[in-house]
Amino acid sequence: MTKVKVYVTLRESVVDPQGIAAQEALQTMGFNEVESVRIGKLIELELAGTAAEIETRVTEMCDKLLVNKVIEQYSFEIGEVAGK
Amino acid sequence: MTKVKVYVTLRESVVDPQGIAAQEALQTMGFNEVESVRIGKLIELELAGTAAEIETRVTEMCDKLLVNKVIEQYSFEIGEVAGK
Amino acid sequence: MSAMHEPTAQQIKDEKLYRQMGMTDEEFDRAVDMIGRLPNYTETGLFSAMWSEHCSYKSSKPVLRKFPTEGARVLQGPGEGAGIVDIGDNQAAVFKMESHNSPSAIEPFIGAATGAGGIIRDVFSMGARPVALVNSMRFGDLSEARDRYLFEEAVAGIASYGNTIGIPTVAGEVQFDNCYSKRPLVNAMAVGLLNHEDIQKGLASGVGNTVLYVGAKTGRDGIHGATMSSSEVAVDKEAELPVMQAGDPYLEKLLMEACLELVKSDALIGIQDMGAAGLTSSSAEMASKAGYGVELNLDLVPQREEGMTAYEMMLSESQERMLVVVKQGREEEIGELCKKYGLEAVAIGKVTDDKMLRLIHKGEVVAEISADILAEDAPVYYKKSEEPAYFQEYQRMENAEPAVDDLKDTLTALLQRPTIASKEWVYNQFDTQARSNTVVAPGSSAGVIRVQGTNKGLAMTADCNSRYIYLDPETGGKIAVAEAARNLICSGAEPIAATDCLNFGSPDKPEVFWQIEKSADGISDACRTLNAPIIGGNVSMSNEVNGVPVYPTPTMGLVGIIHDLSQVTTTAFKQAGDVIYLIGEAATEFGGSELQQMIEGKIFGKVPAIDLEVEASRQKSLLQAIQSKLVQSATDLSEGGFAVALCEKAFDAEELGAEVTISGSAVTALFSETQSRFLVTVKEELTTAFEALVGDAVRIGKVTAGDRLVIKGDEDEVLIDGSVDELRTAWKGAIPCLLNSEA
Amino acid sequence: MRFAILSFPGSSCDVDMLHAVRDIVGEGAEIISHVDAKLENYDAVLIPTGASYGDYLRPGALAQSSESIESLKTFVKSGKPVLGVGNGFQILVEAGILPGAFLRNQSLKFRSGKAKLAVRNASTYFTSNYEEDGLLTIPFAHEYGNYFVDRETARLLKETDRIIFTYEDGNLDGSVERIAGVLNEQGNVLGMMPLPERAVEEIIGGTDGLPLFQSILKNWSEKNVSHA
Ligand SMILES: Nc1ncnc2c1ncn2[C@@H]1O[C@H](COP(=O)(O)OP(=O)(O)O)[C@@H](O)[C@H]1O
Ligand SMILES: [Mg+2]
Repeated sequence: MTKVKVYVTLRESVVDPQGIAAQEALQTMGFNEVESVRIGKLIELELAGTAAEIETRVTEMCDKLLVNKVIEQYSFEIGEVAGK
Repeated sequence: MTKVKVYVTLRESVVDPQGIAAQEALQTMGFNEVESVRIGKLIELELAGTAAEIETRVTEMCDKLLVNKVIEQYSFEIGEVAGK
Repeated sequence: MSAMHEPTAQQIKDEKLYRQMGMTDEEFDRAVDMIGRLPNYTETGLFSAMWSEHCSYKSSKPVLRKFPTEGARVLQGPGEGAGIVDIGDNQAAVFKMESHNSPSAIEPFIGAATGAGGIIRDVFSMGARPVALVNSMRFGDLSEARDRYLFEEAVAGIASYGNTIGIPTVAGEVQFDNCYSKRPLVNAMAVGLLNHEDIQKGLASGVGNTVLYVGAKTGRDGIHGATMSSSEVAVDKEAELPVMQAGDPYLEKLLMEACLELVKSDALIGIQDMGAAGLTSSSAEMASKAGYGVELNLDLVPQREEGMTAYEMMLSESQERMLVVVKQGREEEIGELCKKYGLEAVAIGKVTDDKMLRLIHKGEVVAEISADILAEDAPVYYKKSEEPAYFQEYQRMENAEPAVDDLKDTLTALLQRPTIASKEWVYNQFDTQARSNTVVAPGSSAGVIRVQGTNKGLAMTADCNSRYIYLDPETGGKIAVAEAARNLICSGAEPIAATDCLNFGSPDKPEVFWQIEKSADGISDACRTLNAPIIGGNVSMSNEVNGVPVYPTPTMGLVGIIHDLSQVTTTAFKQAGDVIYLIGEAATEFGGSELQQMIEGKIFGKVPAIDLEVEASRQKSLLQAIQSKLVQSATDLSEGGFAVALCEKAFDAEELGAEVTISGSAVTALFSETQSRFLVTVKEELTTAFEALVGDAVRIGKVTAGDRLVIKGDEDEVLIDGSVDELRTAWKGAIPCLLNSEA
Repeated sequence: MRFAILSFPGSSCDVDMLHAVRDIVGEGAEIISHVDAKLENYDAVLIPTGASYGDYLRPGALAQSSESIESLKTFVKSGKPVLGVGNGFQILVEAGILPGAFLRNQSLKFRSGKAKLAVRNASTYFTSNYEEDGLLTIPFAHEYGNYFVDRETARLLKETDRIIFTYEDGNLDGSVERIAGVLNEQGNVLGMMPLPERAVEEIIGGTDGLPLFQSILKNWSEKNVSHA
């Protein structure tokens, strides 16, 4: 099994209500040094396949289901590939 | 401004109904190689401070607000530290 | 921990290891006595769970016996997942209330959500479709960040579960007092509907029949939840944070639909939710109730984690699981049914005739105990009860009015008290209309849903003023029931049954036990007089912070029937020119009132008196008037008294105010919390008929067009003259404003 | 007219839709499961609200794993009417049948209540029984009702009159251009967050949702009478 980490973040042009709220809360708590907070997703997959296969398949999964490209963008990191 | 990426994931023994539902959906779509999906958060912060300050402060933010330690755990990565 | 490392039976006895599981020495000896040998580790676990307060009601049983549980409509009283009352046309209402206080103190979102999930399962495991949710919550007064957090998250948790599973929340209550600081109460109630022939019981009968496991996999979740919920939670020890599992309302939705189809099948023998003490309580209770035994092969239990021991599996409190007994040979068909909902039904055991709960793990019998001993033979404690010194002291005090400066400022301040303020912030987070049967959503006296396919409705409410109960538990207990019944009456409903959730401190404290007993007396009296038998409920003990109990809070959930939906009545004024009536005269009664707490910073003295006969007769005549369609709007007077109730009637209307004249001392007339009182509006042309029916109604003024609320005194002097809009803004803004405050 | 109410696991409010169309509007309607959904046998498809697949990942997203989405796309191409409300709207958006995406409400909370809506285009298949610029009161209940489209798309929607409903009592959830409902380019798919099926009876949520169903019926009848 290989572990893949998919990082999903909101596109820059999209306002992040949750991030704004978190930033305000942090400021109220005295963390005034925080200039911005944006909240995205970290999707951890475990799957089988060669590195090349995984690369193609995870891209497909992101495009088809895991990521909504109208508002989100993504990148991913493939962990050490374990044998099939 | 320094960018910090906080990775928040569910503690290992915590079930992730979201991840399970996503995995089932992936399988139905033909991604049978996916063994497990777990969905966490990626929180991107921008803040000022020295590397050491940032380390302490972000830990504090996580403990106090950003992370719910009853179900979540976290780690973070500090980007290149820009001057104050 | 693997089975091999488990302590031996001898070690458990010698080292008193059962104590860690919450068993006392006497209880352990009793268990040994009853089975005639030392129990092993797994077996000790079974005892500790089944004999916990949560499962056995060992301390509360003597009190619960006082409750009236029978009535012409009662089809199922306490003892099953939920009680059942007949509503005519071969249909029945099924409901129950349950607490999730301890988990909510630790992780309010999850605690509240899984609380809602649990009570919903209780209802559908009876074969009923849950049609509405009600909740009752208590928090500190919101001046502390932790309490604001608990409040916000608990509300969000209930919302998330109910909204996702698609059951509307139609009523509830939230009150705030610092006795609940860091120790919130979160009680959830679910109401369901079924046809008589679909009533299910949790029975495991018929030798050879198959025990199926349906739903989420078992993990090491909440082990000892049943014992934990009966003991004080340490909220500060962050390092030892327990692991909690989020609820999965989606899975429960699938489980619910599958079960509701299952109950139509003649292959089904019995069904029970795996709630507190999970597999242990469901299997032992199903066997014991049916007079059979159950044998489970734990290797077959769907497991989420590796290497789970028998002990861990039996005590796991993983959510969203059901135990189902089906006729032998019909497993496949039931499996297919479940599969349609994306669920697996796994055969994990069978019904036997030896009345034993037998567990097999890795080919060995790891536990074998009589199901009856586990389910029925827990000790019953007659706890020591002692009247606290404060009680007589308060009883001796004279009733007096708190010193009030400006009447209008006082009214405004009262409207901003979080307990009185609009709860819109709360219920706007709930889907109150899901499935299109909600006739009256939160915001009026009671929630009302229609019974689809008929012209009937069900009204529901939850109520408890714990300040009264603290000062005088017996009177307070009566008031809790009476207030709930008033809320139903004001909606046009006839009360048919009640459920309760008895939230108290530790029963080992004689004063707490006295509160439990006395309030149960009051509740019983009132339920008898007001025709609301108690068909189920829940006990939550040891709600304490640092050894200090919260106010005794026996929340009452009442359900009423509306025979004709055109009789539904709400709080709001309907039309200018309508005549306003006050039913019941004010006396100087401020003990435990909101005004007293606000002005004096504490509560003391005698609580408002209540005469149940007067209460019953007023309720009866008002209901008659409502059913005869003589009434335009109705509200009962509760926290804050007359002035607050009058305001609420204007707040919920559009551009209507009032002009009324009251008599007697202004402070008493405006703010006293004297019981058994109502405010009603009637069309001018119906006033004669109304007065003929409701003898003690006094005409006090009229609904007016526009924005003024004018209250005059005896001598025609203006006591309060305010803008409805301004008062409404204060009332609506109070909770959001408190939540945004810092510190 | 025969309506299919396309139900996914978790679509709890399929019964609201059924009740509205079958019992109140009085037309043929059936709840059909997304598995083996034979949409072509129906005259219109209604996608109800609820929390399909638990609203997990993103509301409406996991429904994309269902084969019925392909049949739905075929149905849309055929030009027959499709209405998605609440979660149904989210499903249409995730499927790319309607433009945009949904973000969490600005309040970050689930919100329910009654929305004041304006009818921005009363000459569509779904709104011809309303008055242009008429005001409606329609219940809503959602946590992800914050509709997002990029500027370009927003401009296009405006220019082509495809913004059908807007929120009139404050921008409820932060939606771009106060959008509460949009139409597809072809004019046969409407998505809206407020829930017209909960406003078809005086005793429940008022009757401002009724004309929407009657519009569909009228437009369908006109077409099918002339063909007959
Ligand atoms: N937690 C809640 N959930 C749902 N509805 C609530 C909640 N709290 C209060 N409400 C609603 O707000 C209204 C006012 O509540 P409350 O002040 O307790 O009324 P009353 O004094 O008539 O008992 C009621 O309609 C009640 O159902
Ligand atoms: Mg109340």
